[in-house]
Amino acid sequence: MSDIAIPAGGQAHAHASPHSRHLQHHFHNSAQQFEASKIGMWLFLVTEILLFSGLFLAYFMLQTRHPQAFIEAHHHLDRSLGVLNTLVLLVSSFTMVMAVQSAALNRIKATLIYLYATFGLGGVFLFVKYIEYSHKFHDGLLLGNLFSYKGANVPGEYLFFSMYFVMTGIHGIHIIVGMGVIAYLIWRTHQRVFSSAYYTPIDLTGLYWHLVDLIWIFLFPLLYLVS
Amino acid sequence: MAEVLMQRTPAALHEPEGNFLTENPGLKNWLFTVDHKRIGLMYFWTIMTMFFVGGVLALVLRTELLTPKTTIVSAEVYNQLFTLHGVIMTFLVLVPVIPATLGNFVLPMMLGAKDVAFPRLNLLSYYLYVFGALLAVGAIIGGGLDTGWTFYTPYSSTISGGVSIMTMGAFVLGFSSILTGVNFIATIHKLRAPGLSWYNMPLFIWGMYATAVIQVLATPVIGITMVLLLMERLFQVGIFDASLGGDPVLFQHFFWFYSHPVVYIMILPGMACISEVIPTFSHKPIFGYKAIAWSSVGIAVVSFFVWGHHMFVSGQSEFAGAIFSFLTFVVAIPSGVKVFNWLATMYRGSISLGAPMLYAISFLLLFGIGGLTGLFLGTVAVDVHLHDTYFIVAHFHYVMMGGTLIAFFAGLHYWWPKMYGRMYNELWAAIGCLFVFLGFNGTFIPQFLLGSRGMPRRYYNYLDQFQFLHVASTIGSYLLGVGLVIMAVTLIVPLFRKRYDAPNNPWGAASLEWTVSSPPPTHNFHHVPVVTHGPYDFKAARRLEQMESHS
Amino acid sequence: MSVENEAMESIPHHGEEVHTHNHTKWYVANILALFVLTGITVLAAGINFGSNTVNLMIAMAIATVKAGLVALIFMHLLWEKGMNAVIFLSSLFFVALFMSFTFFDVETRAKIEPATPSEPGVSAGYQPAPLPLYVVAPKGGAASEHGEAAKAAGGQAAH
Amino acid sequence: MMPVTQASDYAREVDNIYMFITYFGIFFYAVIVLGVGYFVYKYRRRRQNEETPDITHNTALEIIWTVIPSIPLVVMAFWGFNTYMQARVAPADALEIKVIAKKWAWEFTYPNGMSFGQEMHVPAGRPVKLVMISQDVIHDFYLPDFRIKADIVPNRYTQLWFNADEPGEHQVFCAEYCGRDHSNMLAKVVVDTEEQYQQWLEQKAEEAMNMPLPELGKLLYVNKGCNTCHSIDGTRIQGPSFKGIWGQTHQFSNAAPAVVDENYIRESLLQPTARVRAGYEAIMPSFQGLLREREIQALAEYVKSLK
Repeated sequence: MSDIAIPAGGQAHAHASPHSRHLQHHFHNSAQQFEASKIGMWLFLVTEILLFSGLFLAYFMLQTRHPQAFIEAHHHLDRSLGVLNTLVLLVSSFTMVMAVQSAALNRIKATLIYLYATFGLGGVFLFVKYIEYSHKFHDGLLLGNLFSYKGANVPGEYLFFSMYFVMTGIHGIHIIVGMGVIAYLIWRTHQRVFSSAYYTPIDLTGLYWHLVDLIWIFLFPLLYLVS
Repeated sequence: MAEVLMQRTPAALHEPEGNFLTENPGLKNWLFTVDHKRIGLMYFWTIMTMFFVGGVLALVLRTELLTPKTTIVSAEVYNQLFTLHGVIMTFLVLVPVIPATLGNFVLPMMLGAKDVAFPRLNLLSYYLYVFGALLAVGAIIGGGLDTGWTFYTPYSSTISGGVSIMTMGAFVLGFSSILTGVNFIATIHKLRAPGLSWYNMPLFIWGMYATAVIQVLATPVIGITMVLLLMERLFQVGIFDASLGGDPVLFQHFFWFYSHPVVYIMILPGMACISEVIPTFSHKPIFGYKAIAWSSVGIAVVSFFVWGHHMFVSGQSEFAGAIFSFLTFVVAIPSGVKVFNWLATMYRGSISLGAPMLYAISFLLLFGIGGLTGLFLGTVAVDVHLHDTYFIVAHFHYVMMGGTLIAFFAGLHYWWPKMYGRMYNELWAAIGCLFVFLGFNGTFIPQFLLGSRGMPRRYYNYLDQFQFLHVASTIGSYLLGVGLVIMAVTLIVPLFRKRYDAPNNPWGAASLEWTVSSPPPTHNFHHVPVVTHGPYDFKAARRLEQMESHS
Repeated sequence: MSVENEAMESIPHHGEEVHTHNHTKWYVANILALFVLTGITVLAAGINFGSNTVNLMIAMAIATVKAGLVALIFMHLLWEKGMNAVIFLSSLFFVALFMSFTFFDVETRAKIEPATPSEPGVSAGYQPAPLPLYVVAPKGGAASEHGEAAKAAGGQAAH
Repeated sequence: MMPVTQASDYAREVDNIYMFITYFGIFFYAVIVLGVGYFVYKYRRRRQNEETPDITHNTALEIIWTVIPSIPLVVMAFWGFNTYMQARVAPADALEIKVIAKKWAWEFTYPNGMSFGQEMHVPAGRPVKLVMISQDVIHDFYLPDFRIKADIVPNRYTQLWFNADEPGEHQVFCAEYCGRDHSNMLAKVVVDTEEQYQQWLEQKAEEAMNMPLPELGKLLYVNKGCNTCHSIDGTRIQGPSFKGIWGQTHQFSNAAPAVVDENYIRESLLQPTARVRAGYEAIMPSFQGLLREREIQALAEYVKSLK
């Protein structure tokens, strides 16, 4: 309470806070900075949710217009790979949240291990996606005018693959960005930057990573389990 | 609101002079600054450059319309020019003009903060804006496009040319806008000075807050719309193309889910400026503070419920049209309430007609027409006749230019002394305002008449019977152009004359930004200010200033 | 309210951070619950609950429960201050708005027919009948058949 | 206020709402203007440090000026929607005319299955229902004298109907931007008496059936809108000119060179993108199902005649 910068004595500058190394000059203390960052991150997540909402709406629209084509087309996806990727992402969310907690509890070594695990699981997810994609490329099950699969018997199957590639593609880009940020966090953790006093970047990345997971939770049944 | 004295240390009065303009000079220090004031000024000059380009385009368009057939440009060029005019004026001027310039400049100071919550994101927002602007203008070099700023499919997804580049430009500009919004919300929540409770905030802040909420919620949707349009162009994914199994009306839903709320991204900051200028120049507290504050938030939310009124004739279902029509009238009410509140603020005031007030009065008169003509368009049967005619063109120019830009000019004249520490010539400012007002009406009143007579918009060629009104409108637009030049010269000339130096608080306003020197010091406040009186408590503010000057 | 107290309000201070608790048990329980729900989603997909729409809604409902668990526990909304939850929930509100209004349009784009056909011979002085003016024909039928056919043709043209 | 012909009862009803809103608007605008003017004069600042009263709010007043203006707004919304529904629901016995919109021409097909160019003839006093579809992008059928307008969307029918009072001529605009010649995508609605209409229809039908092929081709060249993209004097518009192309060998961007003959012209009409002339874009709409065999022959003969 005593370290609030009330200019009672005329000398109390904001910089007097104990964690001044990470404290930007326009914040009074690191709690204020942490909460501001957190609000900012949640607002960013809101924009992500609205962004994906457009994709979901487009999916629902096309699905109601061409239900048969969507059912027919989704049989080309490998359901077990979808389940595998769902589980991989869920576990990565778990390791991510453990990384955040370890940092908050000042267990830096554990933080590092969990960050590596999260990064690795992200890699596994992308690898599985790569297997799926290459299979689709091979069969010509592609989006829009690239669709060249000969065995389609319901018109409009390419619409399903349009949605499949746009949705998983944009989601995949988010995974790649997330892995990039986690790699940065790993580097900074090695440099001993983070501690229980300052772990905002890990916390915020965690929120982002969970959101990417959360979106996949919706994508999975829509793409793999249409019935 | 407690009427205690503004608490400041005597030392603050005698700080060594040094301000954000002169400290750390050099191009590099400006380009990589994270100071909200410098970013605000960089935004200001960039946006004004785009406004100049868009304005010149408007004059070319009006000149072309002097005669029915070719006057100075061909149909292809005309169609590209009105598209570019629309894109520049909406995405590059109207959306960022108040939040990114005046908002960036004064919002942290009004809150008693040293900067916005995320200064580096603020700078990133500026550079994204520049990048997006380059893409948008580059689209013309990359083949040009003539879709109009609305990019309706399947026209936009099937023609060749620069649509894809423009699409990416709109996407990048969306990011820039989102970053401003995120920054303002976090700043308002977390960086208020001690004593600055929500109801003690100037109404400008409330307006910015409501704007930021829309920016955060609506802008991502235009982002995904642009991505899908790009996919449609690259791969014919078929979502918006009827011949491929999609629905072109779906594109319009996507587009207007963003682009109707964006209208309020433009007008709410305008109303926010007006809510500062009118009480200050009436020397009387604002009437109905809470009504104005909450009507801003109310408008922000309800603005998301009405996008379908752009689609009454588009093949939307009749019942959806009915609902959107009713909701449109709901959003009209808070706007009307604000106008009455401003009027009531002037009642029994002590009104001085400085340039900001002249623009504020122009705003009331022009926005009044813009708002009331909106009623024609909210009424389904009448809208069917007026949709896509010059009536619409005139209506949204009254709201966007007569509303947003005139309010911006009011705010600009109001905070100009704070931004550059120089006063301008009041007489020339008044002359400029008069020309702008008359020229504006001269341009757009004929367009109302054209529209109600059935003249469709985006027409290169028109029937001979419309020529008289077109000529009248063009003459009005030249007058408007002259007015804007007078205004620009009036504002810029004092920057080079030391004798125009401005005092800290030239208008006798009561919010925090007027307690610091003009131009403000680099970190705004030498000590954290403590707010002890309301934002429109001019008496308390004056007592405080008097005390300081005696001490 | 004194100046000092208001200051407390708007500027947070140390000691308020809530993230120093050990939540490992919660996290483990959560991940297990998510596994189970994933299994349920897959199983439910094998069952036909009636119509396409109902199946889709059930899948979405389970996904929403999973998403809720992630948000509450992994994203700490359960322990956070209210503001972040308000921000998160408001985004969902606007998503719902976006989807429901758009769907409302598409679903009510029915063919509208006059309730009482005007009789031949009176057409010269035709006046719109008093209410009810119109009836809504059931969805589907001619309009959607046309859509499918044209789409098939368009699909071929595109490839 | 709206000095445009009121060509139907519906137009008069729309104008009634229009005037209602106009009066409402004038009243409230007068309140604003007079309020501002009076206050600026009456309460002008007379001296420095003039004192003003601290009026911050007045709840009763605020409620009044929120609620009272809302009532006319409700009237507008109801009245507007009810009137609009009248324009949406055509009587069952309406004369049905099919409208096809394409860049940048209209085609009106009458119940006898024939179409005759950019003038729509309708009988007065009989409801006319337009069933409209677009062949390319979104267009919009706008008939200001009747206060009706509707977008014409590809792959989907939209409807409009009107009932003209008396014989006369009315302008049709395309009101949704559709490309370069959007502003030239005009047409006329010609309202005849019932007898004139029937006579016109019969006469036109007869003309079309008995016309020599090149002459029919010349008529179709205008009526089907070929002239908006193809010149007959050698100038390049959107597509290649027809002048002197018969018998020439053309280069294509997507096929081997070929000679312009009857089969090529037939293909160009029915599958325009199969062979696209080098240097031009594949933007021509298909006329599959829109031309009779005799009409295709007529167009080929017409092209042959352009030396």
